[in-house]
Amino acid sequence: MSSQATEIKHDAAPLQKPAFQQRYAFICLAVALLTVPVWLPLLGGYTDLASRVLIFALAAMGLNLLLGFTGGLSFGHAAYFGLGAYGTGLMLANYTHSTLLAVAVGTMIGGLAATLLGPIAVRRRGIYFSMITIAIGQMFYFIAVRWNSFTGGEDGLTGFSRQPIHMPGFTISLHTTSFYYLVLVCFAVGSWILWTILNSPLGHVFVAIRENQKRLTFLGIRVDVYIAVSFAISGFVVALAGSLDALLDNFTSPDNLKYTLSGNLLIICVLGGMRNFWGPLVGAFIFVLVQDYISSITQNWMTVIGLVFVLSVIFFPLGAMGFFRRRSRS
Amino acid sequence: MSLLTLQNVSRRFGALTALNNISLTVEPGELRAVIGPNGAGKTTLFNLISGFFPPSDGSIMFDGEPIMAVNPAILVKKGIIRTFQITEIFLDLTVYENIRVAVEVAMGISLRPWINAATRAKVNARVEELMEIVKISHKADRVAGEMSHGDQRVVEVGIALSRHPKLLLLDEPTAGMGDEETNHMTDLIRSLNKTQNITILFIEHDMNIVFGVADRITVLDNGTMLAEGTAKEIADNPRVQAAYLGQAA
Amino acid sequence: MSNQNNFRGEIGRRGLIKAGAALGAASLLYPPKPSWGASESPIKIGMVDSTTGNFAVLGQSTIKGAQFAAAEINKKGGVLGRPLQVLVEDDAGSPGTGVDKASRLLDQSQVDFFTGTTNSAVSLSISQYAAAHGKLFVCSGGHVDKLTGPACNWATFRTCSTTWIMTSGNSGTLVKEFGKKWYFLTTDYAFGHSEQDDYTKQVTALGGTIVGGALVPVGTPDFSSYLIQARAAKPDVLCLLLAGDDQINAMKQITQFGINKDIHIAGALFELEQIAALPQAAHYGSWSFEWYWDQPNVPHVHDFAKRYAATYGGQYPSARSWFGYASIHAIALAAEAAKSTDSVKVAKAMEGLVLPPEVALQASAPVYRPEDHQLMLGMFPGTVKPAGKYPDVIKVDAYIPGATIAQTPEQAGCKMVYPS
Amino acid sequence: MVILFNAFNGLIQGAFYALMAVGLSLILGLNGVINFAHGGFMAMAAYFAYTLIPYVGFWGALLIAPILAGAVGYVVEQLIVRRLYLRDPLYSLLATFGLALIIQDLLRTIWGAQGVPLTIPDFLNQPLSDVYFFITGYRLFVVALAIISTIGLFAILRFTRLGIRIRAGNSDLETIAAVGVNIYLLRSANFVLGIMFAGLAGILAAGQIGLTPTMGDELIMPSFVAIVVGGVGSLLGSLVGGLIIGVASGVTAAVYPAATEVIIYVIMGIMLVARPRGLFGQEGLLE
Repeated sequence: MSSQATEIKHDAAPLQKPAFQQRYAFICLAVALLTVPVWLPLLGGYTDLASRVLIFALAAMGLNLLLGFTGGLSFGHAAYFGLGAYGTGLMLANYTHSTLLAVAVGTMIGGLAATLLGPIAVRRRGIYFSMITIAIGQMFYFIAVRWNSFTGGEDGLTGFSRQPIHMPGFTISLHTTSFYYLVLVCFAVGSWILWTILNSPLGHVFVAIRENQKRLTFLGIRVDVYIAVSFAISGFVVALAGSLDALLDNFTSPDNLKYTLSGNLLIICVLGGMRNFWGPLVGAFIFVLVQDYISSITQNWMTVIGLVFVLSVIFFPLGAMGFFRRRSRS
Repeated sequence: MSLLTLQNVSRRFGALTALNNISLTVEPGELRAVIGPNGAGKTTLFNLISGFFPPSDGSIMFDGEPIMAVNPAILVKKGIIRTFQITEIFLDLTVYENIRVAVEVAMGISLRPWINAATRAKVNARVEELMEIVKISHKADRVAGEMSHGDQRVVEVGIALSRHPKLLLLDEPTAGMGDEETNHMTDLIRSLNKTQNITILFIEHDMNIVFGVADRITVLDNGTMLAEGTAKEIADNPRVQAAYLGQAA
Repeated sequence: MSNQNNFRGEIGRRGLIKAGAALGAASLLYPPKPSWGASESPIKIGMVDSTTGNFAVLGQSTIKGAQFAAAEINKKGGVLGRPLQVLVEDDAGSPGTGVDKASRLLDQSQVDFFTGTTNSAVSLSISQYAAAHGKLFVCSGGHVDKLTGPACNWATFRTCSTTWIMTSGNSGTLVKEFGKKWYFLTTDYAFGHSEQDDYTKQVTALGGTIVGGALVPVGTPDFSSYLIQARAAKPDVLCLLLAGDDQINAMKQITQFGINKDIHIAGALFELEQIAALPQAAHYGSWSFEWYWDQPNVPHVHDFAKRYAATYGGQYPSARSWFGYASIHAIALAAEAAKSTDSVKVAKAMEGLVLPPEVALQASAPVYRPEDHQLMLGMFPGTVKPAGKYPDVIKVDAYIPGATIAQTPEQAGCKMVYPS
Repeated sequence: MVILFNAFNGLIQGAFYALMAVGLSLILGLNGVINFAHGGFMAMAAYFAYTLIPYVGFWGALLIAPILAGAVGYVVEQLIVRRLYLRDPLYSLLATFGLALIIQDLLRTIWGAQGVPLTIPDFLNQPLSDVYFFITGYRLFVVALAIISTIGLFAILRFTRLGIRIRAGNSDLETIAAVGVNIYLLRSANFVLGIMFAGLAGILAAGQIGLTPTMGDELIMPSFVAIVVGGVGSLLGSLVGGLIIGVASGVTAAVYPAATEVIIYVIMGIMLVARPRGLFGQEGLLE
């Protein structure tokens, strides 16, 4: 450990690895993601699945800013995912043909909701914080279920589809492959923003909040303001993911607001490793693939997913990335 | 003008009186020890001064202003910084990161979601400076939670210094340390007081340190003030000897 | 039946109580076996239906019916000389999951056609997906009117009835025999809304009035507050338009409150599966059944029921089983007729397709109407036998051929457009 | 009239939530676990009862099935939950979340997705009067049982050694560990007790609604809300909280049906902001 540690650059907080190794891994990741439509079908996968992995990874990375880096256990982030999805869907169904505008509006709606509601939740800590976030999430769920005329109720929201993006000089069709690249761009932008924040003074405070709120209070900081900021940022990122999810299926439903989705996002973070910047990407990769594969080969897919929850929580609390990191250290 | 003045301060918890009618003053530049047996009210005194909770009676003045109902965050900005009996640092972060976040908070840039090269350089310089002052630079990249108790204490002092304290409250800075660590901490306390010119109020059980370092000593017993004076005065005080030193010996 | 397709949906209750103890990891990871010989690539039908969630029982019956049909077809040499393979995916009763699974079936397994769906909302979303991706979709079990009405498309056919056909199967009788004041308890999604609209139109046309109603969210466990309001409205007919487990919960509570003693309980859809889950005291009410295994004078029906029960451990075919069964046969017949697996060609061949008696299994010969792709299946209005024991629980009063009660395609509001 | 009926009906319903909440509350209080699998255990006990009734009758099953569920609960606690006490609540939350999926799936695999009828004694299954038709003997029985178990449990907590320890553990686990109480044993016992209450509630629920593997899903959230409104760690709180949300959703169902479900979360949200410890809870617990 020590030989490695001496090489650590001070400004590379979230990933405690030598910079050259980091860069190498990052380039590999980028190349792998860029070439998905080429190699994925060869392995029996399909492009929409890759889009889904990235969407859930983005959502989980957004949530992980709050969960893994600020230490706030929100069990209600499905609300912002769903609001992003509904915002985008409703825009495309009723008001605009611009996919990008719809995504922007969806992201704003979800993000602003998190910005407004975060301050309520951050008044409490611990399990109470989780409970308030669940309550808020369930409120949106039941509003979506009951407000039939606007949201489509239990049936979900249909009647919209992603529209080609017209740029001066060219048009992006947003069929399966080009949509994947749209998702990839959003994912890249989202993770770049998160990375920048985590390496900024603000991000340093987030991590410090996770570690010791009392210390920060006695450094003269109002901790709840910072948690609310983390909550809001995380809400925007999750809403962006939700917005893309609506476009992926050209559909959204109250399921996207339900606490079960919040649970799935949390387990994605835990699976991949909450303390690691790329952990949620790994977690989403594992979770989405397992869910996709298992539910097709056995009727008892719920047991398998349930076991994934239980076993990973008991045996791999640090997640896949945490596991590898620990091993490489020892 | 005195830096800190307590007048007739009491603090009660329900039926229990933790502090009763305490008056004391601390002059700028002073290095003051607070001693007393367990349950004497030392930590309660620190909690009152640092704004953890308000006094039940009496007044507390800092720098000429009353600070009885002021919350800790504001007091920190006024220059009252404390450490805790149980070390309060960021265990999963490196020493460097521990102090960096404190520096960024102190510089008032902690709400910035990005940082430019110039600011980063300024932050770095200040962190390096603080690590030099507390003599922990050689362990900058160690994860705090994996270090010895003494080193963690030192980190905590480094964090506290980031805010340019006028009054530094140290709650049992050497508790649980070995000899070498204790010496290091003692030297640090002395040098902070003498070279950095920081007024220090510290709670301590180790009489060698108390008598070797402190300019003046305040003795608490059972919530009341038993005595106050220089090391020699306290050592010679028969009431202190009876109530406290006698016991200890 | 050949066993290659029965790896899913085979949950016979009795069988599994026995098998319960032996259930280990093996059953969790039962891999799909390759079907047929290696020489011919199979024609793949992607089936999206519920094996978990609120509609699991109905979905499983549909899947069994479909797999039963596939086995029959394969035994006789398949379709176009190729084996037929039914690939099942669980939609868990959720439209979002349904679309996910449809895209999985298409992208990964390259299915040729789609079938399935029990929840109307899933039907609508799969229909939209199938049309967008140029694949035929034979909806087996989602009843919502607009699927073959305003939301119809060239790719979508439907085997089960529309809510209009179902409701008009018994609305006249109900108004005549039990009264003109109606109260609805309606499940709050596409299917329920559609049923309620249809009944409202029909009952009002017959001079009845709607004295009230409540929309009930899916998954409501407790109906007491709804029942208090229903009874306060003093209707002649309390019309239950619920689905899945909700219907069972409501009927149990209606029995406990004794409401069925002074108000007549009726509704359109009531399933064999639901009756089996109800205690004897809750065996009541008038309903519009869509198919029944006991049709004494109709050829092939008893034979089918017997073979089915033998295959599935004594479980009798329900209307849902028949939906799955007929849907697969219809696809096979249309593909044979079209001599192709191209969805557009098969869809053309399916327009006007008449189900032969051994598939129709009812007294008339239902046809997939070309104008809106709706199968003109008949209705079996009847009542639940108060003392009936499974599977003999329904008293069928009449058989009404679908063509006589269905809305005209113009009324249904479908404008069929094929891709150019 | 309808509103009055609904309010009254809400009280009955609320007592039912309270009965479910009791077990949930015990586990939340001492084990510090938000037990998402509670609904699963409810359904599990109800299936046990369904299987047992032909042999031991309704009353026998009402007694035995919760004990069997408790036994399963013990195994679960030993294998899974106890490993997580020292960790962040996130982990026990996710573990029970996964457990809920597993239980539901196993129930469906063993007993089938198709609902089964759980028969209750005929004499209970009657309305007491024609006007107040919604008050059946069975529902009164449930209300009575909710009150008796709340009081009974209250008595256990107040007067027995186990109870006193559980209460002490609720307020300060470290202290009672320091005086030599085996807190692991205590927590196991408490968890099993909580699951047994879940079982009892599950059987009673199945007498009234259909018994399906997903039965507990929709029931669990309201009782969860009841606990928060009433105050974590307070049995009286759970009872009152149950009654409040029961009446609130009952009255809302009559006045503005679309908000029937939302209302309880609104109440919970307001309560958490205005008075986070709930009506009868202790300040700062679990925070």
